[in-house]
Amino acid sequence: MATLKSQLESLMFVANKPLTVKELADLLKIKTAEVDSAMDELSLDYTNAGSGLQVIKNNGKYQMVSSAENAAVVQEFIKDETSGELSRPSLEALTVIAYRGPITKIDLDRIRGVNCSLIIRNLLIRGLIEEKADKEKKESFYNVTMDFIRYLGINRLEDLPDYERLHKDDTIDKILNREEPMEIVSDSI
Amino acid sequence: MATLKSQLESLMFVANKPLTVKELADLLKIKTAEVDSAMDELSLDYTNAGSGLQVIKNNGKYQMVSSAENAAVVQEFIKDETSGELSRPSLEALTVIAYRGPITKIDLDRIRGVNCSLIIRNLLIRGLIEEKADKEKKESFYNVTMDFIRYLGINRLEDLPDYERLHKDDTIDKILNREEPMEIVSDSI
Amino acid sequence: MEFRSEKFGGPLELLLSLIEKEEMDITEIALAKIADEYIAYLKNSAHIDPEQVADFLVIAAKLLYIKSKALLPYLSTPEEDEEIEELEQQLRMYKEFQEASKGLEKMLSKKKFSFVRDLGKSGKRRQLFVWQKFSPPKNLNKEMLREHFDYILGFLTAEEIELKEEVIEHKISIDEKIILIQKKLMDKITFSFSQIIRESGNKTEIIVSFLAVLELAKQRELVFEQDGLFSEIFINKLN
Repeated sequence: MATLKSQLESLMFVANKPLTVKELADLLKIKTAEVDSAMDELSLDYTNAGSGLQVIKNNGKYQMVSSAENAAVVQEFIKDETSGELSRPSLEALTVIAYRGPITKIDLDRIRGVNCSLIIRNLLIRGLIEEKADKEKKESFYNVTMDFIRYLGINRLEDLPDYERLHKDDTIDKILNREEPMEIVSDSI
Repeated sequence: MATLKSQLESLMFVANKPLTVKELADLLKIKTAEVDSAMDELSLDYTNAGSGLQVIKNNGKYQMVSSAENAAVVQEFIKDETSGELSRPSLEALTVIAYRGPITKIDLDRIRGVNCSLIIRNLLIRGLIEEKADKEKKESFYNVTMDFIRYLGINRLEDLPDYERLHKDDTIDKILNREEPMEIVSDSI
Repeated sequence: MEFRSEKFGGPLELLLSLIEKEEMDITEIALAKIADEYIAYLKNSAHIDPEQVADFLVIAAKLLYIKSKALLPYLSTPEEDEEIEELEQQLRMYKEFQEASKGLEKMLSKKKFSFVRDLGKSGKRRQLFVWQKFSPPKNLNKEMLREHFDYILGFLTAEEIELKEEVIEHKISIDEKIILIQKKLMDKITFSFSQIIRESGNKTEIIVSFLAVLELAKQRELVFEQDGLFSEIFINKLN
């Protein structure tokens, strides 16, 4: 329906921040599935029309942003000086979280073979990852944020090279699910 | 040309304020007439597609706004944003700003251990805090607003309960003086 | 050697770079071959973050086992062999993500960023949106602010203490442990390994002790003696 898509477009424009599927569904009094399908359509419209806008989807949230194609002229206009440079350990941790998120700290530690407490703290403070606590499992899960995806110039994590394979890799699952795969001696901070 | 239209769209979106034809022409290194004709086209596209966005021209300036048809749902969103209880993280940030203000965003981020951009945005929108720029240090400092102080039923911050003790507690100084390898990638809000 | 001055983000990164330098695949043989180099790097631990020492040592212990197995194959047990297999798998998995991170680095370097609507650089009383207005939450009073601030201070104090403890914990180096054991050997010609374990404060120190003893054996300052599998190991001074 044209109107629904149009309403979503207006809301995302005005909000200028990530909105959850649920927030959007509640505002428009529709089902979350309807939000998702209208958003998919809108995103496709933008791509097909070569629009200057795009919709990023991440972790159950949507955000309207300028298209990555026009990065240079926009960066010049707002005098943005973001370099996109990251230290190797930060980049490595972000890669693991991007491909395997939502991921626990212990799994991140296992993949990198080293305690990642300080890196996690650093990435949280810089807004490149976010933490979600699962109260039942008493565990925290980490995901990359919209901001990090904005720097990559993609619409969703599924657009990352080799995403499907690394996200679902059986061998990785097996290694991570082992009872005591690797001992991390120092405790988390 | 699709690219020109797309670039204008990105610029208008990001600008978040009216832009003169000349500004746009200079940025894209084209003639003002070209800007006008691409803008007419974009405006027509929006109308034909029943888009949730529209371009308005006023006094030789262009601005992107949400479409008038969706005013009702946009109002609903704004109401949600500016009413209701504060989330616990927002309340904690507000508390830190009250007792420790004036405080920079990065210090607030480090005290809270997460990036506070969205929280600061929310507190600013609700008029609970205000921002002051220090031009020399190129930093912004946050304080609670006079409106908020009066709302609490006091005349000045020093009248907050236990202000003297809590304002001077050195726990926070210790955290802030801790060495932390911060790679600053962005300077968002 | 150049690699010794490089700083590595973790033990797996170091391992992988050593193996790749030798142009070998990730196998048990490769791991046995680079064990010495890995430990040599560890000794000059100036480039290892204190909070990562333990993680580097765990891998060191595994490498030493692999090396000893190459020399004395009849000593191996199925459980330990499984551990080697796990290390190999872990290393292959790490390699995948390391390669993926290079892909991400490339994407970031293109600077094809998307942007949100600009909220302007800071200014006096910055207005983010036209619809911004004073709208306080309903149930908030000054007492609640005090309670929240006290809570935050309590939380931060606990965090600060934890951090301090963590830093103190990793202060024993292999070299210090070697000197300690050498001193012990001056007093006593023979003593048991379990005695060393008893004197170690934590897991990290046990691993450091183990590495120190192996190093002294290599330098021919001591020899081991063991009657049978799992029985007490005795350390005897040489000469």
